[in-house]
Amino acid sequence: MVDKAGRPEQLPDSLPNEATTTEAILRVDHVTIHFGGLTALSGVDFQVRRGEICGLVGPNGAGKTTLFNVVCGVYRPSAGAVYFRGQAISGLPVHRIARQGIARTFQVVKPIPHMTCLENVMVAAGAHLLARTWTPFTTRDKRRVESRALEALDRLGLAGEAHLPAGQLNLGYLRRLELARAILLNPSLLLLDEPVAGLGYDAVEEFIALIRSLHRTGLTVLLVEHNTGVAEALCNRLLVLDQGRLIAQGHPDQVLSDPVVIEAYLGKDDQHAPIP
Amino acid sequence: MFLQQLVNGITIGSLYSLVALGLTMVYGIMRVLDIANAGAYVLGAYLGVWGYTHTHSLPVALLAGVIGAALVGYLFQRLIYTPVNRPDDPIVPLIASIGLFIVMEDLFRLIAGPWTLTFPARLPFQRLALGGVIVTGSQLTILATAAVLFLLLWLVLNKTKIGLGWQATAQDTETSMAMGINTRAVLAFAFGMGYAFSAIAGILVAVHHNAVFPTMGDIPSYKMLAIVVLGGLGNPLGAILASMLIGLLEAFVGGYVGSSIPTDALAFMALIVILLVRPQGLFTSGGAAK
Amino acid sequence: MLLKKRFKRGWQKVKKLVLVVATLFVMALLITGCASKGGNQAQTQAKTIKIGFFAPETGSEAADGTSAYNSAKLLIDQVNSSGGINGAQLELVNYDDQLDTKQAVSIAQKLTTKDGVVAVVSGSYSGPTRAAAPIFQQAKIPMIAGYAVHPDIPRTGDYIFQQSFSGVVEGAAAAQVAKDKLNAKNVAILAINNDFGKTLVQGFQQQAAKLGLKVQDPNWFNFGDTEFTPVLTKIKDSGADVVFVPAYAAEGSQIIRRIHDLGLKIQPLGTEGLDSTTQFLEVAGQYADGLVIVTNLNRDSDQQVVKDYVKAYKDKYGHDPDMVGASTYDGLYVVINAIKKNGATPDQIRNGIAATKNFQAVTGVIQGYDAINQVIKPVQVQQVKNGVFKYFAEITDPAIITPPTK
Amino acid sequence: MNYWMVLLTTVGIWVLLALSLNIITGETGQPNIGHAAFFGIGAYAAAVAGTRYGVSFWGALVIAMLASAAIGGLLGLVSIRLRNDFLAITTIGLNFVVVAVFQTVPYFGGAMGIGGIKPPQLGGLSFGPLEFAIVSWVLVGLVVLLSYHLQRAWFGYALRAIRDDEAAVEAMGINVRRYKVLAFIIGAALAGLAGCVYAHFMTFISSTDFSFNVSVTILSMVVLGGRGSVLGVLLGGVLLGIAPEVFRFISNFRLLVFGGILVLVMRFSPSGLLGQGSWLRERFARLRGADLHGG
Repeated sequence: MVDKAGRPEQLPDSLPNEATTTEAILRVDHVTIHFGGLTALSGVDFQVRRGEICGLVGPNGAGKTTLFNVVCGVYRPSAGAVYFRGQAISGLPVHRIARQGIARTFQVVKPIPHMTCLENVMVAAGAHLLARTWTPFTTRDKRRVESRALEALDRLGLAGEAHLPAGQLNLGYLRRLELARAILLNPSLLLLDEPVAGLGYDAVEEFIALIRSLHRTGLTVLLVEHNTGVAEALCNRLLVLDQGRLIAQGHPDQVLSDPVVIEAYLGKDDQHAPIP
Repeated sequence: MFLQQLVNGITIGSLYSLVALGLTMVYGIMRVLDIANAGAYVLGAYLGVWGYTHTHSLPVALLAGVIGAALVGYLFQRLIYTPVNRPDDPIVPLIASIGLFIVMEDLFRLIAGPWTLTFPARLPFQRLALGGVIVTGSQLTILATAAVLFLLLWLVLNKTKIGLGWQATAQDTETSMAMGINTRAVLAFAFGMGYAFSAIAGILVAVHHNAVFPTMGDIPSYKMLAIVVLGGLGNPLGAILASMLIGLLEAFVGGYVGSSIPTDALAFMALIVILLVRPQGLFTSGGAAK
Repeated sequence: MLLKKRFKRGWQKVKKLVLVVATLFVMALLITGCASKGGNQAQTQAKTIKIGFFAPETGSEAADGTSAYNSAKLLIDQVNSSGGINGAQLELVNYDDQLDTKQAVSIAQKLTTKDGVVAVVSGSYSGPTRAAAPIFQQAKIPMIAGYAVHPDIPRTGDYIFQQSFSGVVEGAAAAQVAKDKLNAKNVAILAINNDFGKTLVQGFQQQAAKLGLKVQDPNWFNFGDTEFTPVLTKIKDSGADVVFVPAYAAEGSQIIRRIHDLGLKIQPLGTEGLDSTTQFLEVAGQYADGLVIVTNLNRDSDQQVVKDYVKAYKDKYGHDPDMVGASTYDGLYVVINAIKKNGATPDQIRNGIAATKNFQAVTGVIQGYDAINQVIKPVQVQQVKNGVFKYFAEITDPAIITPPTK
Repeated sequence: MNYWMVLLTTVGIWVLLALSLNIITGETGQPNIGHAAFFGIGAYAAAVAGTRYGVSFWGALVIAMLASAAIGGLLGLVSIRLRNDFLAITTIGLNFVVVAVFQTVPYFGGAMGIGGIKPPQLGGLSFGPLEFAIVSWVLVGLVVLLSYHLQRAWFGYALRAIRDDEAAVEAMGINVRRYKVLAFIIGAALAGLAGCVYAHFMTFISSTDFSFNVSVTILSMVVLGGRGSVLGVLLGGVLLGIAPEVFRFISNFRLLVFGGILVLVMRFSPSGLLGQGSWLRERFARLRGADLHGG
């Protein structure tokens, strides 16, 4: 498929033209969330710079997924705001945030089971290309959408499964399908919610390699992971959350040896035990 | 006049609440809007009339209605609703319940004939006239029975094992199963009790109107849906309060405005207005809305 | 575990089997359905006169539909057992319209094109009757409406007759009764909000205006309503001495019971809608005593035809007939009389019915039919005395019983 | 001859209604058990336009579609705020309210209904049963083509995805609300079309023609035929459309059989005759070798 200027139209291989400045692509500013009496997040403050792979870690129930959902727009913060490329997005509906270039995957995989992998991805491809109301009615643009979708599947090594109903894929493939759907939004920020949960050892390795290859194309990644080992292997910066508060952030080695973090993970009176 | 309408409203509300509770018992457990529950309302009336003609005693008639309806409720649950129930596809059980309701109604016509049967039961209470306000024998019976049944339901739900099992399963089916609650027994209890409540309401209405006919369940079957949703699906207290609200609304609109708006349209108008303001119904019962 | 699995697989097979059987069953129905329709075409038509009939025999108004069908069947059997009409047996081609206008249209088409009937009697409500009438008019086959009162029915055309008087006539008669017989001073109205109720109230208001009778604004209720304490409490405070209640038996019986419950000292005045022993009198019970209704069936009549009908119906069906049955019976009775006098072709029957003069039927003496085929007959007035309808009066004043023809 | 034409027209109108509901409930999965309200709005809009303002059948077609599309859009907006059960009841509520409005408001003829609707004219030829049968089945053909086109277009994929998992679709950057409202508008407009044809075919309408059990019949056609499958819904419409005629010879048990079929189909094959994953559909798929998605 050739776009108007004659260049083959495909996914952005080169880094986006703005220089990799230290300018924050995502800023979470004093976000607080109450569910009835429970304070899930209180005054969380952090930034994610362009080109980083940032890991959001913490014991179960620390509020990682809640924070993740605030960024995606599923929850509106009770106080504070979320800025993406300098604009406040915390009030926007989910699809507007996605359209701005924030793509997400789900902790519990959400394929469209009876549709084939190609169709699953086509739905995402169409959303981006056919934003205007009337074009979705025509079948004329469908070929363009189909080719973009095939590209994405191929990119994630799912070309072979294109015509299989998504319901028949195993977890590893399904996670990749979600990644394929995500990259079709031409995102500049990729949010991954426990992407390797439930995967076998080699599948985890494969997945980490995939994330790295996507990162090389200039994607900034924010990763939620309670398994600190994976986070350490993948991320160049970690944010540690405990009981809704950000208790530490920085380079993985420095953060994971910080006594406050260990205490959060293992509880009070234990002596220094290496974190699994 | 105001007091008289108040009494009228509460009586109407009490009748509605019995059927609404029947629906809530079923919905609370299975998230199924059981239109066939109104079939139990008519079944109760027919069994009641049958029981009464043979024994001339209202308690026996009530018993016949309750046992018969509870049994039918259990059978429906085992044979139709459990296998058909798909949480992700709520239309399937709904259509099944509509089909069941049509079948029941036509069976009553075929068995008992299309004509109206009379239910000339003598009522325990006689007419009361307190200062211009008249409370008829049947109104008193309805109010008394409703009060007793509310108490009974409260006791069962809060004080018995199966009642607590119902409440737990209503909140979260998987967790209650995990904690060893025998959900099959709770399901049977919910349907049995639900259908029995509707049967009692059916008998009370049959006595109040001295009439039992195959299509007497038409209006209640859909009006109750509005009431149950208004009260917050699956919430017994909500169902009672919503029933009273609609009963009073009908009494005062009927009494003062003399409107010709059909009462079930009235109930639905109230529902739509409230749902737009509070999508989860008046008395919330958890995240039913987005 | 193995057993369960085999059972599971077995169950899958059973499921498939049931579905296949269900689909084939439906297909089979389709074929037999068509065949059976074609089948009755082949019967020899030499000796039978076919009369079409439709009524709501299932669905919400099954009671009235069955009552209408029972009366029609009763008359057909009576005529056939006494040798038919100069040798020709009668056949009642009956259809159930489930009170659905869409089905009434296809029934009318079938009666006119496939079944070859010479006349049709409608035992249904105004809705289906109005939908079917134009088709019979176009096919030039006379249709007589048993008890439907909508004024548009006779106005469809000259082949369409109305056997029970129009709502306007009945309403006017009721106003006359209220003024003369009940010397009402302040009349409240509690009427059903459909074509039946609207036409009756219209007639009542027009006549009351002529008589200078004070009538309050009407209170409307709806089909299927059962709670009347609110509106009756309002009427109680309005100081009305008579309440005009155009309603059907189901709602009417509840109104009468609540009037008693609320201790409302008021004279209820009903219409033909309440003229049914099983559906109204038994349900209303002793509360109905004193109720006066305008109707077209005089159960006290000393006329032999009325006595025979009531006795024959009770013997055959075990309960008393009601006004719906009597009116439908008369509709057929007029058609049969027209066939006897005038012959069995549609046109002969149409002219025969139109020419009917002073014909003693179950619902009184049919004086004749006006320019647009509306029946002209006196309005009977009955009163309930200890659980039975008794003769109360008869309105024969032409000014009232001649229906408007605008 | 006329009898078959009348039957064809009636079944045609039922199929139009089933196909229109399929877009709302079959494709997008939004439960709508009050579809007769749009059928009624279309019929009354056409009747009022015809009798009061002398609008021809062809003009009334457009008016009917616009009127029911507008209310459809409103209900679509409401559907965004409500989940399954609440939405199902609200659609039932809409049906009762619309019927009550037609029955009480004098402008709509109140309880007497609206009579005297002139049959359509086309070049001096006044429509009879034959012309109505042709018009209704031409419309059915058009709607079938439209449905297939929508299914093939990207719009169809989006709707089917929304039916299965709104959260996933929203995360892909699709404005789920807009597509739900669009589905309601299209479905309602087509039902209004059927309403206009019905009003002119019957020449008189009353509020009871659009009562709740009409909605139940339409929904049963869609569910029996197979939600989301155009061919299945068409088949469901035809089967249940002619059922009253076919089952006439067991007239006393018709309702029993109708209710029984609903229960049996829901019990043994909830995806209907040709719906997603139904037994018959897999046979077809295996026979034709191609995977029958969408169609």
